[in-house]
Amino acid sequence: MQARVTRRAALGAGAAALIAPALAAPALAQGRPARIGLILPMTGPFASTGRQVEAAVRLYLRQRGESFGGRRLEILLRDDTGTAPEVTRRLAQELVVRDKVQALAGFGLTPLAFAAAPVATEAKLPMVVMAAATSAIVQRSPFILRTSFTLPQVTAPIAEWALRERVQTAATLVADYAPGLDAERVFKARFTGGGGRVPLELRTPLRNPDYAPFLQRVRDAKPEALFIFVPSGEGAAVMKQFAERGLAEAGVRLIGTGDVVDDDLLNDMGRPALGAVTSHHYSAAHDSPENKAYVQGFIAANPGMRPNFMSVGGWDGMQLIAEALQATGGGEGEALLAAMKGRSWTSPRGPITIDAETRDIVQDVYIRRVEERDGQLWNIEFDRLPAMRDPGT
Amino acid sequence: MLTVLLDGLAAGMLLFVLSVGLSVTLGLMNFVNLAHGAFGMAGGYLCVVLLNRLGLPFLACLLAAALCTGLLGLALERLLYRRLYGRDHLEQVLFSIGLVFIAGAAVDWLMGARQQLITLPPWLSGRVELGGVGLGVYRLFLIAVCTGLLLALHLGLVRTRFGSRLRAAVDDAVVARGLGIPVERLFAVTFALGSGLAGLGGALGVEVLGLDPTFPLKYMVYFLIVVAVGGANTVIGPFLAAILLGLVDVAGKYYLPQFGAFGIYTAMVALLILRPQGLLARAAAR
Amino acid sequence: MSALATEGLTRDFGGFRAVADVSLALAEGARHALIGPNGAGKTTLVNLLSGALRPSAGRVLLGGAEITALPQHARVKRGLARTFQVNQLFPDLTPEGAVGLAVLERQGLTGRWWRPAAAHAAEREEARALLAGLRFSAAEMRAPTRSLPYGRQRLLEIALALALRPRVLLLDEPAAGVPPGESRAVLEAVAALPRSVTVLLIEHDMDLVFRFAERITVLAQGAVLAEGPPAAIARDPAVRAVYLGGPAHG
Amino acid sequence: MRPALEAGFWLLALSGFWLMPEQLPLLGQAAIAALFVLSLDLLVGYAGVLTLGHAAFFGLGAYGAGLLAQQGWGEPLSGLLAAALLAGLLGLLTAPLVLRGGDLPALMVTLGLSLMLGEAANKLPGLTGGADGLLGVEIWPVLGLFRFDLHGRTAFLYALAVLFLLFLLARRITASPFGLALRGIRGNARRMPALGTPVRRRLVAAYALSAAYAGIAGALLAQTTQFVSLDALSFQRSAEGLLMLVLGGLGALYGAMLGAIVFTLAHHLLSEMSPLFWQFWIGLALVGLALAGRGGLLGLGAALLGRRA
Repeated sequence: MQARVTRRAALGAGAAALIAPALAAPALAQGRPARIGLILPMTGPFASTGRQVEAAVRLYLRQRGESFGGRRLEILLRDDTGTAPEVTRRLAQELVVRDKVQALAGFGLTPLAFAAAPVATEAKLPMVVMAAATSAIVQRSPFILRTSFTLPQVTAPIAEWALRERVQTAATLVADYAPGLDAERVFKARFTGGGGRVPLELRTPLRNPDYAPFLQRVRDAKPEALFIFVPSGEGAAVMKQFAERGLAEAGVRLIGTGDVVDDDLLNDMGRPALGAVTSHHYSAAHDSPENKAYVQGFIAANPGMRPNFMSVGGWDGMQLIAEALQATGGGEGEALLAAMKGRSWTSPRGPITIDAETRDIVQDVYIRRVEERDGQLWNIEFDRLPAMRDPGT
Repeated sequence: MLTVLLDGLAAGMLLFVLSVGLSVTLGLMNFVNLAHGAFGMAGGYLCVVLLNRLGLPFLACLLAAALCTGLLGLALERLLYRRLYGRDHLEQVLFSIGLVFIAGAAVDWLMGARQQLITLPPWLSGRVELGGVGLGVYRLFLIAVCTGLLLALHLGLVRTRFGSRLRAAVDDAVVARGLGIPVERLFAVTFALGSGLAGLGGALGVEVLGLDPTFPLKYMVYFLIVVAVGGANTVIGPFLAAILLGLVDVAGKYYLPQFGAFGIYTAMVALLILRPQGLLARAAAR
Repeated sequence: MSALATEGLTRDFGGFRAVADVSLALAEGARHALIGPNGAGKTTLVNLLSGALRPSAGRVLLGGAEITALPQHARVKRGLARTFQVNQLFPDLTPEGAVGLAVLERQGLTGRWWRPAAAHAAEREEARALLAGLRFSAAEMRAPTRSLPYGRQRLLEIALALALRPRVLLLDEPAAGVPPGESRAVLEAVAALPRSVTVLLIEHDMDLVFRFAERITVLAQGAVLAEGPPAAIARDPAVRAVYLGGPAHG
Repeated sequence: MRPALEAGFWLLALSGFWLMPEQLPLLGQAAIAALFVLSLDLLVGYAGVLTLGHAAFFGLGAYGAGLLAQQGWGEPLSGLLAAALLAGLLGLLTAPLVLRGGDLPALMVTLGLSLMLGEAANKLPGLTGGADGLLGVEIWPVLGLFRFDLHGRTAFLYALAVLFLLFLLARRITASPFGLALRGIRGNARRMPALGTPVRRRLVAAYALSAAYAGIAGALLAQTTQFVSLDALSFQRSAEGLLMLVLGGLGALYGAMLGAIVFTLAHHLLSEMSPLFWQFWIGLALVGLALAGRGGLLGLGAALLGRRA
């Protein structure tokens, strides 16, 4: 409901914004434009994350108008190259000091979000994490809110699903950085807690991974299932090796978080991906009018791309900022933050809430299977765990 | 065990094809071409476009990738590289890193930043069981192709007139010029050959190494290791180095995954400390 | 006691014996020349004496003390200096700077990192005086070495060694490649060396050798073929056969 | 360089404080980059030792200072000192390995050592925080007076002051007999032993000095950003430093600093104007400069000045 109200308001505001310039705007508009500093990896190894989030952010402004609470939203996009925390921190500082932004947003990787956190605290500005997924991020500053997901949140369901499927042994393969370790720990705790056994735990380097030897070890260990978490964009490489190693024939089922079957790359992965079961908060195949509109708009605006779970973090981040601006009539700082806490709406991924206490996202998590529909591969949801919180560390 | 060995071999072979051109440019022209990986990337993207968009058969794509990158190399050599022969190594580094940046951005602009994937033809995918050991068909294919290339290169260098001229020019370009060998043309042809091989390696590697605009930087360290450890004068040196690197890398990941890439770096440093001179002869001059 | 002596000095490169069982003795203040055809092992011998190479067998003695195991720089500190057959200069430094560096090194000052080199006035003055003695003009002293004519560079090569105030000086073909017009200055510089310096001259130019040397050692295929005063060497039939008789004379 | 130009350089750098008050974080990081490139110049430009792994010292300094602060000693100046000692010590220990062969082995051994250090930091999450970076770095006010602020004022002045002092020291050292000997070694490594110079000892000293400088640069970064990550040890940092050095001009202290400042600012400007394709323009500039080939920006500037005069 709320979403619809907001949309109508947004349309109105958008119309106002269209007329405003003709009426010599500055005096009439409620205030200066509200600037959002969007810091994302636009180049380097994690560029695909940045591209997805940015595309969603732009789409949001195109579809919902640019003015909220009487203020025009202005996006200042900055490239943090995905690897250098001091660059992220400097960009955040600059956006605050020079560009006087009303909120910081984006943040592709955990260390980069960590580096920027003190800036948000000191500047007393909301910092909307749209991509990074380590549990601990929101604790680094009382000004951080998250619209992406956390690894424990999406990992726990697949562990329990595997137990329900009577899988008794599962190996884990995770990328060797904080989100990966989060995933590994949570999976193991849940899975062994439910009576399963984890005979093999593998960690792949974050950069330059070659998955073949790792998967060979899995094949030799012959677990019933292999749990996989790798960063967005790496899924295809794992999938290929999974197929080449013949793990499926050896009786190993591929399970994981949805990162490995990234919607943007899923079609190119081809047949090997078929049947992979993952748990995640978003699938481009999610069956709802909101999502249909979202996917359609996204593909129309970005030919050759399909929105993935990173993009939806960007979309909802904008929704959060827009709604809070609307609610506060163009408020700033702590007022804006207060308006963001506890907000709920229906996202393309389904109903979500930003918890007022933890500032972390509460959302439905789905169990999905890769299936072919109309000649394309999709993650088809077949089970849902409503209102999952981050189970904590 | 055998599978690990074979994987290492395949990885090493691929690395060899990708980096042999670099060691030749270093040995022959005393040119530090850090942009070598960019030719590999060009080959990879050509292969992806031809295969996915035009639907050409895989082998034709490989061939086209090698040819086109070779021509690209030739053009760049004539237009740009030629001007920097004999300059300070660090200036060459500046130049070739610049090229890498340009290539990366250009590819990003044309093709986007995401990973490029190809689907292999059925006869190259899957695995075969040989004596109870499962081997990836594509890895066997890699090994076969690269062995063929190695033999061709070696024989070409030893048996043909081009080869003997090339070896003479590597030994001493001044003397070779005096003997009436067209060193300039030799440079150009060799450069094109090296680039073409890198292009082929890039195309072959899409399936194994992945492909995105950061490819040249991502694998630069590996290429450099091959050249440094293998030496810059022969084809055999880099070949052995590449195979060694592939084996150590794969075996390290299989048996000691907790140590990450530590093994490879330690091996390289140890080798270089033990045999700094024996591993390279001509490349050391600044 | 000899100023410089070797005992059974030998050096192999792989299977090739470049210097074979060479025993030499230079008296204090000697003017000794070492001659031999190309490839006779002259430069290898100089490298063995100066410490740039290690011998496969044999000993090197400086003023009676064994220095076989000493590295090159330590031998210099004990008074053994050399020049190079092919110029080994500092293209970017001026002659004044380069010779100044050598003087500073002799004083053991190049480990000092606080007081500017330019503020070491005495050393700089000494360098200038040395260069002036070799007829360098003030402008030449301050020009980058790379811009000097070859003959001047050859002189600088000697100046660098002299700045070390050696007791024993190894001159490796000091006049090599110098055009006739410029060679006189080099010859003068060699002739003007004080008697306190023991000199071993390696040379192709027989005029220079016979004018300068008081004793000559002839090296052939790495081994000593003959040794004696110039007149005796000039008469020696074996020497004439391998060397002096050849058309390469001069 | 003439005194007027020198004074102009530093006054211009300082005036950034008033001219670009909103860009101080950037200027501060440019100063840190300048210090890092200065340290590279001492090694590559003066002593003629090539390296592709200088980030090892930068990163060690950064982690050293960061860990010190994390463990409860956030005093910045002593942090710099600790970082310098730590990095200098590593330099002393690794110099013999690096100085064994020629250029290419030196490049690869330094590269290998820095990669090993990076991998070690990655595999010791208990100590370094692994791939997440070192959290909880809290730095006390400089001299007990100046708090590190959001505008980056303290950070900029602090970094610039350290750069200036270390530049003065570097200038002193390069002009000393020791510096002259280093230039001699770079100019002709064969001659130096024949002058009686213990070449190895001098190079080891230069290596350790350069390492200590890099360590201080790393510590500055850790202190001003209050965060350390694996990126401090990365190959990219080493390579970028070398790039800046060649860009500015080898073997000249001002060249090194100029290269670092120009590269950092250009990178920033371009990536702000074109967040997606800034690399293209940087690449084009590098290629153009290499083709012009006049010994970097400093050489190019001198040539231009010379033509006008």
